[in-house]
Amino acid sequence: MCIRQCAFEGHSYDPEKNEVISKEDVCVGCHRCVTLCPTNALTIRQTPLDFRANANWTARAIRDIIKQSETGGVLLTGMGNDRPYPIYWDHLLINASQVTNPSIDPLREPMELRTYLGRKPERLELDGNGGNYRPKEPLPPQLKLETPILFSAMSYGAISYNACESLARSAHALGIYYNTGEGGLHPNLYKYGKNTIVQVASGRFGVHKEYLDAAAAIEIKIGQGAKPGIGGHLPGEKVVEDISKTRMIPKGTDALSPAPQHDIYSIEDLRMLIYALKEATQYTKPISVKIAAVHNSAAIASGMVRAGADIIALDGFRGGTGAAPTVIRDNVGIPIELALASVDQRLRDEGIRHQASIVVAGGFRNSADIFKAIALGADAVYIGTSALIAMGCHVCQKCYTGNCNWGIATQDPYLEKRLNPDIATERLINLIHAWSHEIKEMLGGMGINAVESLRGNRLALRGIGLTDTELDILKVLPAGR
Amino acid sequence: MGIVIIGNSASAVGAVEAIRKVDRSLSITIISDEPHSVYSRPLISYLLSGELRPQQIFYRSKNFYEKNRVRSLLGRCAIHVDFKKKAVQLDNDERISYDRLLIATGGKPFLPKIEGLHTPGVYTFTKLEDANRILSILKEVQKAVVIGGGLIGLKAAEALNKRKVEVTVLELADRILSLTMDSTASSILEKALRKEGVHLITSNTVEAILGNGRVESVRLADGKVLNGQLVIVAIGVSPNVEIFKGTPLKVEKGIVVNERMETNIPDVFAAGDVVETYDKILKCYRTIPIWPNAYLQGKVAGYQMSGEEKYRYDGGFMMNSIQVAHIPTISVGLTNPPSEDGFQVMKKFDRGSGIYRKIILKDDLIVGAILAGQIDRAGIMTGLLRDMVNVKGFKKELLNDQFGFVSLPKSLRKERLLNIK
Amino acid sequence: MRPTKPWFEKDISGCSLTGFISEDGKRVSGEAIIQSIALMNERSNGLGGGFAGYGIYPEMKDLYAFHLMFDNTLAKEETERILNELLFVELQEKIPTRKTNGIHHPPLLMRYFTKVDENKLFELEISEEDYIVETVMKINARVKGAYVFSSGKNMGTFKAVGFPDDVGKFYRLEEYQGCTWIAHGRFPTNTPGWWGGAHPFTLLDFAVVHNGEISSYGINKRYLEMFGYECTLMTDTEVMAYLFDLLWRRHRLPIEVVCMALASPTWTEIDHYDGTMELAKAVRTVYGSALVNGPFAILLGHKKGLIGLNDRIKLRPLVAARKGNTLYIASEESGIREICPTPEKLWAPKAGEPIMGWLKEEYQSEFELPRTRISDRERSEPVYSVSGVY
Amino acid sequence: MKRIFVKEEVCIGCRLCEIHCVVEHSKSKNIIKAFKDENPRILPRIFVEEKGKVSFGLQCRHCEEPYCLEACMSGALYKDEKTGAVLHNREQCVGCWMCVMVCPYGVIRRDLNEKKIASKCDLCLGKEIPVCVARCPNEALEYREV
Repeated sequence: MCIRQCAFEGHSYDPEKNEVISKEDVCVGCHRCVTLCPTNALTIRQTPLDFRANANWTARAIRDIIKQSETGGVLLTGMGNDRPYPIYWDHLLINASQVTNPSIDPLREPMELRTYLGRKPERLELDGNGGNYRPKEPLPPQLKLETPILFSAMSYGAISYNACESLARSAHALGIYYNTGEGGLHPNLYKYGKNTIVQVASGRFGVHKEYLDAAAAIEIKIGQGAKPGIGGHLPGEKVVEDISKTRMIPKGTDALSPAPQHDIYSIEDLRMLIYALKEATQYTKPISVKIAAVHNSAAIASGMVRAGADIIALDGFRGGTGAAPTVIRDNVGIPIELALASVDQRLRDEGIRHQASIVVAGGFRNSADIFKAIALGADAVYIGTSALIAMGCHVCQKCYTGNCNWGIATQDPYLEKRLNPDIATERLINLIHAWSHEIKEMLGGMGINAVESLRGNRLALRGIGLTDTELDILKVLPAGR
Repeated sequence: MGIVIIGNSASAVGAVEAIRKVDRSLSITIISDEPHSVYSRPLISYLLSGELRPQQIFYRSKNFYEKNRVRSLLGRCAIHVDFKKKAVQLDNDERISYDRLLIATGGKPFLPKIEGLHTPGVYTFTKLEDANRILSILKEVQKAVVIGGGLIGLKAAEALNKRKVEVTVLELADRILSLTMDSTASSILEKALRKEGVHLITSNTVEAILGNGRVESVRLADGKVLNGQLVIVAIGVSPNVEIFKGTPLKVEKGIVVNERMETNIPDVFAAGDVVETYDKILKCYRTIPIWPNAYLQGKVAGYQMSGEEKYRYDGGFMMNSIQVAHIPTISVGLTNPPSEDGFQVMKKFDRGSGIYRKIILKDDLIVGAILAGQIDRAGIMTGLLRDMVNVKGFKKELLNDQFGFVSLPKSLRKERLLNIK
Repeated sequence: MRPTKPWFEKDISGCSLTGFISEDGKRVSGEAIIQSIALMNERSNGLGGGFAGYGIYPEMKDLYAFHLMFDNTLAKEETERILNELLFVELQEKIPTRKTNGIHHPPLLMRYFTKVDENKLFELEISEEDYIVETVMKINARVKGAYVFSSGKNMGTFKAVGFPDDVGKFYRLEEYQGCTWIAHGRFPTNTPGWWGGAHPFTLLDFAVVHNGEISSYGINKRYLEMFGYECTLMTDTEVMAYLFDLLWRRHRLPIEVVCMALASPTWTEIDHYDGTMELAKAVRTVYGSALVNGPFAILLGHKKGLIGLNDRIKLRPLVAARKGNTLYIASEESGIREICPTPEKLWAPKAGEPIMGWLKEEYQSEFELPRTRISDRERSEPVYSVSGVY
Repeated sequence: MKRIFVKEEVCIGCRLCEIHCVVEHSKSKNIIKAFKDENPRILPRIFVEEKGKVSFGLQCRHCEEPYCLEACMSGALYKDEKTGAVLHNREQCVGCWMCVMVCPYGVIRRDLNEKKIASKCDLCLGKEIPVCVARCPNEALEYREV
């Protein structure tokens, strides 16, 4: 059992001794064998063997050097930044009403999470009079979300077809959206177009008219939180028949996404691409622009809005990836909490906050994180890693090997089968239902019955264990005040 | 409305069970010259060997007749059928009239012209009595001779061997099971049987049975003499159609029936070893005296007689499963194709394990197969043959020991697995 | 006098409100409103009371009447410098008051009747109202110890720390004649009452009295700040006044559309009536940040009339009544019956459904305004009808 | 009646169905004992066919008109009136392998440990859901009406 299940060949049978032996050095700790062992005979522990304690020369630092001195190569990794940087969500506390303002029971009273993403006019102009007013002109295209959560960009190629199908089906069932990433859109998934955000990235894989038309919205990918300023690289062995078709590249060739979009070297260029895409789709779809959260995100965001972006997607440095150089993932970019706070404030200072919705991404772990993000000013939240975990991922961070034992980050037909789309879809739906319900409970607790009254309502938050500077950036009061 | 069945074995049972699926009220009468309620003839060899307790012979529930509301006339022999008056004449002058009649009289052992054939101690081996009689004298038997190296002969021989009787099997042909097996398979079994202590003599036969008042020995064609206190004659069976000689009932080698199992006479049906039917593989009409066909034909006749017309019998083919000397062998369809073109034969024989696979193809259809030693999943082969499935795509897989549905193309696999028979 | 707190603290209040309007424009003295609010003293705790009257300065009706309170003469001088610099001050005087038990250490209370210099507007290319708003914001935000608590034409706000009836006495309201009156008795629980903290809150001719708590204050405030409003008064109620000013005056939305934005119908309702609710959908989509969430009942006085509004699920009391040309709205039926014992019609408005009274001639001259809300909310039925016929 | 169907697209070839089948039909019904102590170890009545990436579990289809039942000359095979399941009486079986010869699915097998007794799926007699279906980690087996 364990032997067949481990794609890293961590277990093997020794006929002489007639027993199964395990190799700890190749074990990635994905728990596949543990979960499937019918006798619960397996457990996985950190190997006690370690280097002499040294605060500076940690085991990780030493091992990395050894590995690189052997290979001379860049260290690769998967998933999001795993270093112990401060997680600001854990330093923000949520308010609740007592006595003077009745809290609301979401099971009894209306409790509204519906959210519309897209550019909104500063003011509504009306026609008509007495009893039947109607908007002078229709609103710009909006994305309707039944709950302010979306599935982040994960490309077909980085993840398996079954994983893509599961995301699409659950987004469809939930009335939310999933994002194709830059891997193109598999023909079978066109039928979920109404719940699909298609990405146009530097590699331009699988981008064509039908692709754009099929989608509910288009996202221009400038950067990714896990690897700001770095392109993508899908190794040739992952480019199997279907993927080569979908991405429109020869089978078996590496799929390389350049670091920059070579037709975007400046904000004017971005504007041109945005309007090119709007033209191509007759202004029927909102255009999103995704950037990694970096030091001057606020200024960039303001520029993006003025360049015509209807949705700003901000990806924090804890955002996941199928493969990225470890050094980049762990050291480049800033936390989404701070980026969000400054971007939202900047757009308000400039009086253009209504011109674009803000969607944030990057390591959202639970409904509270999402709730706090909305209170800081986000319109909605992209979840990637937590969606993968719902599908079965155990965050072993070996996505880049293509040997995902859970059938998610792999194209190996043998492994891919391990992800049953029926099960994964159901689990994703469960997760979003659960989180939505928790968000409703928290809203109700604050005596609020519509999410728009939480959006940007930073009085709903109090900081704990934060410096005055951090409080000032987040524009929240310290707990107790 | 009354149905009368002459015969009490596979076909009869198949018919009764089919009729009762359709109709509880129809009256059914079974006439059998044997005094026993429903039992399974093939089991007598296991009775002889002692592997089965006597009552286990009765392979349907004790109350088979009551349960199926059947009137049984056991130990009664039908001596004549008056097709005009629609009545069966019994040996005790009783006349049983019928609305519909099923003739399932089966086969009777074929008896060669051998002098002394009627000496006490010579038996055939098809009925329960045969087994019982042999058992009754078994203690005086040290040596026995079995005439006929076919299925029945070998099972009998093996049974006796199990009873510590020294057995010699005589086969006219140059090898045993010459009808169902090919030379390779035969030699595998011969080797095994000899190892078990069974003597085999081929290309030879009995000329005379000697002994006064009692079998003492047999003289062979080549003059050799074998001692023995028991002789079993098992050189095959022929349709049991005596009583229909000189009647309007159309009989060739066996009774002629159509695919509704109707004879040439209205309301008269026939099934089992007594009929000749279409052989799907040899593409001719012949008797195929094997159990599954007998039951199936009986079932079809039963449905037809009770007005359930959709069931037909579109023909069958020879197939046999026999395990002697612990070696299971299965042979299906045409196992010794005529040498002329059009047939493709694929073989695989592993002397070490004694595992033998042989597949005979014609126009990419399986027409025959022999499996020895390793027979698991042979049924898949039979199924492909039965349904005439084109195997062009996966021919070479057929010889693979691991052959299974996984070897089939996905579409075919799904079709065969998801549509349950 | 004004607590100098660095941070906003919610004005968590029980509070009583009452108000009435004579739609025929008939002006009545302030006694009635005092009588009505006094009856509901139970709902307040003596930490604040206030009134607003409309049509009380007929002879000055074209001038903006600034009511100000000063901590000290320094603030007064500084403010007057600004006023004189930005506006023509036609008349300035102390607001007449009388010594009253229960009203302690009043600040300097002044009123200035002013008008705007067209040339300035021409230079700045902004409307007269916006200019006034900027002036008010400037004084409130910049001048320490000065606070403009009334800035409309032909109307005035009077408020203080104390029980409402004392406040009324203190300001000698019986001497004023108004066609529309609103009043408020305050019950702050965790802010020391200060004079400015009392209701009504005003901007131009908008005066709001409010019972409840605005849980969405955080976002309403940030939304308003995008349009240059500065929320300096340390209480959630002021956003109400500003939201009305922004949506009604500046965005020119019909008043019931404004109310729809502040207390929107639920998505379920909107979906259910989709098509007919296109407007509601657009309003929610565009004005989500103006949705006032949490429990509230408010009265809004304005130059054209009187509006009462409840939050979208009615978590605070509000009762309305009619007799002849007069519309009464109050926290409690008793408050109405105190001054109108036998109303022709008395009802409890539905959640989010505005009750509106209009001064006839204004009403005619202004854009067509139906009495019915565009929303699908079922019309409210009289819960009680004296004499059964009307 | 309800039957077991396989979705080969999501069968991961882990063979847990076989393991749990053995346990269910073992004397102890305890996985450790069933595999370590109980000798001879019984055969699973479901078995996973596998070739390259394709794999799927297969067991008796419980036909409406079962060939095996027609061919059985020992009366060991019978159809349960209520469930319609094709069941097998070990006592009566003599191991003539007629069933093996005719079963088009090849799902009746000789159980060499228990000499001659053919082994086949019994839908886990009376169980709400057969163990192979219940224990399949990827829901590759479903138990549903035909």
